[in-house]
Amino acid sequence: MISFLSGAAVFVLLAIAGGMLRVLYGPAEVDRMMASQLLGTGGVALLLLLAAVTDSPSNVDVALMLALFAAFASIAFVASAPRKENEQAEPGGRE
Amino acid sequence: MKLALQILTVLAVSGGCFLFLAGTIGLLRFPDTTTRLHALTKVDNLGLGLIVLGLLPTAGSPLLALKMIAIWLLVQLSGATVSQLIAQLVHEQEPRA
Amino acid sequence: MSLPLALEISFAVVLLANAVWIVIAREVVAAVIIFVAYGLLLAIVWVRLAAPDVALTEAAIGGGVTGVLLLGAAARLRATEATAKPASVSTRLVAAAICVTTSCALAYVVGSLPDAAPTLAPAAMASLPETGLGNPVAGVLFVYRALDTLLEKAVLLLALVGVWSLAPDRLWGGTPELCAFPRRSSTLLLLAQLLPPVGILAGVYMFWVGAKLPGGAFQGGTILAAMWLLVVMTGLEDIPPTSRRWMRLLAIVGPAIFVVIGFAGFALANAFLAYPAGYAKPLIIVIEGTLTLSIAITLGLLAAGPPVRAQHQ
Amino acid sequence: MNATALFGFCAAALVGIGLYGLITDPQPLRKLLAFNLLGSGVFLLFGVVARRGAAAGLGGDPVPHALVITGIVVAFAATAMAAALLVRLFEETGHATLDSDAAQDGNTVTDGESS
Repeated sequence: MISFLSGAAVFVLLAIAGGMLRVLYGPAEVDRMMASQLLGTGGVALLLLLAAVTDSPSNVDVALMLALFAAFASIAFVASAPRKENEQAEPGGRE
Repeated sequence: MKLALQILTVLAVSGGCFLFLAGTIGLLRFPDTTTRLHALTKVDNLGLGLIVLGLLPTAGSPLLALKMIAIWLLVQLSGATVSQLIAQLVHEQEPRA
Repeated sequence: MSLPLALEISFAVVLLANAVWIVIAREVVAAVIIFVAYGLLLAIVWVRLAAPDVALTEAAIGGGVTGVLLLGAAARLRATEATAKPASVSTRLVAAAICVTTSCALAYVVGSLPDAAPTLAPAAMASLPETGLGNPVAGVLFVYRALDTLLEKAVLLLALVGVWSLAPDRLWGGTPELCAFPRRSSTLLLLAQLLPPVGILAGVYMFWVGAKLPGGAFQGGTILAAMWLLVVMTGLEDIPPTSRRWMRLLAIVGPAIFVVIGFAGFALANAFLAYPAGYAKPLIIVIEGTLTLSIAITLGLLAAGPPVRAQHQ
Repeated sequence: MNATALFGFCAAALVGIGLYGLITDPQPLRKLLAFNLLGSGVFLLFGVVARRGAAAGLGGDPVPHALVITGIVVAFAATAMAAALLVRLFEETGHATLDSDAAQDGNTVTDGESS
């Protein structure tokens, strides 16, 4: 069972590495951010698998952290993305 | 009983891995952003869900199992909404819109 | 080749590819996004190095809050991207030579580390039982090297004062602004209402579990800061003006209590930052609890930057 | 070669890559990113030393771990400070560059467009 799970971990890591190519090549910023969202999910899966393989429950906490902050970074990206001119109804108030 | 659980683990984790592979291939091979997003959401929901399901029998304590389910629910929630947001952003940035 | 080693090698390759791309990516925003992915990946590497405490911190700060900070800065500086002149070929060559030399020297040092590795682990563990803590890293942070932790808090506060001082005089005490144009959408709003309760629970859990297992004030505080920033980013709530007294008090309450308990150590245990026997754990929990709040507010304000709007009366 | 040594070499390479970016990238924000990269390489070196010093039933030496946690937080504070400085420079001069020619222009021509 341990070797099966560590095989699965390597597999998920390779999937992450593949998704990483999308982060690196883009082309659009949205594509990169999306792929790093996948990286977050893959990282969570990988950490859960590793937690089972190495029997270290604290990995599950790291997975929780990763899930929380991968989402947080994506939200920050969407929130700070530039908008179309006509939608900038509210100026930032910078005198 | 133990064997059944082990079979469940193997099947579910394999299924999850397959979805991760499918998601990655989709992310790499699909032609535009929204279809790639489509590939991604499958991984978020089902891929991680299956892996969590498969790992539940290996969790030592019920508390740990609950925590893993909570993480999956968290990823569900954030993944679904973030995909929605990204789709909105793509829609907005399209030249014709 | 064993499976775990294949795992480590793939990690190293992906990590290095990411680092190279951060340096060569054409646009700044792209580089920042890759940096976020790099931070998440680095957290997993820390797990592989058996340092879950560091992994938690790296995921929270490297993957999360630094990303928000730099994305905000990149959005503001977008206009200047084209004006920068790339370095000349000769500069690049010299730089490459310097960097290769540095890397090789470091690699040589890594390769020739002594076999009986020096370690302070037994010394750190020796003082652990009498404090009642179960997490050795928390033991180091709050007992063995408590002074470092205290000084680091001072650095955080100084950095906050420094960031605030960068505002023009008339804006002192005004309101910082995280995003130039906050996006109002119902989905974002839903997330901003659903995620913070979960996050706050996770933050409190991280602080509470830190005495026994990996976690602690830094990690918990960073989650709380992130949840606050999330609410601000979605326009649900504004950052209060930096002149608000409660906010400034909250930022200094943790370090202040740390200092007070430190000085009390002179009277009760004959040394600065020494805890009287039997009271170590409760005192450390008081320090960590208040520090969590102070760290949360300080990190949030650091990410928000200097005030950009004058204070409304 | 074991995994710890592998990450050690990885850390050495990260320091080199970060240093290269810090020297050659023309945009200050990119320099900041490269600086963070360099820092993470140094932290990783600490992690390798800590892992080698595994003793007393722990997976690694907790003292370098605590130092790295402190370091990550301080690096964040420094990054925040630098980013705020850059944004302010941009607001004052209209360009954010450390190029000495452009900087001189910025001193003499206040609303200046650099050459």
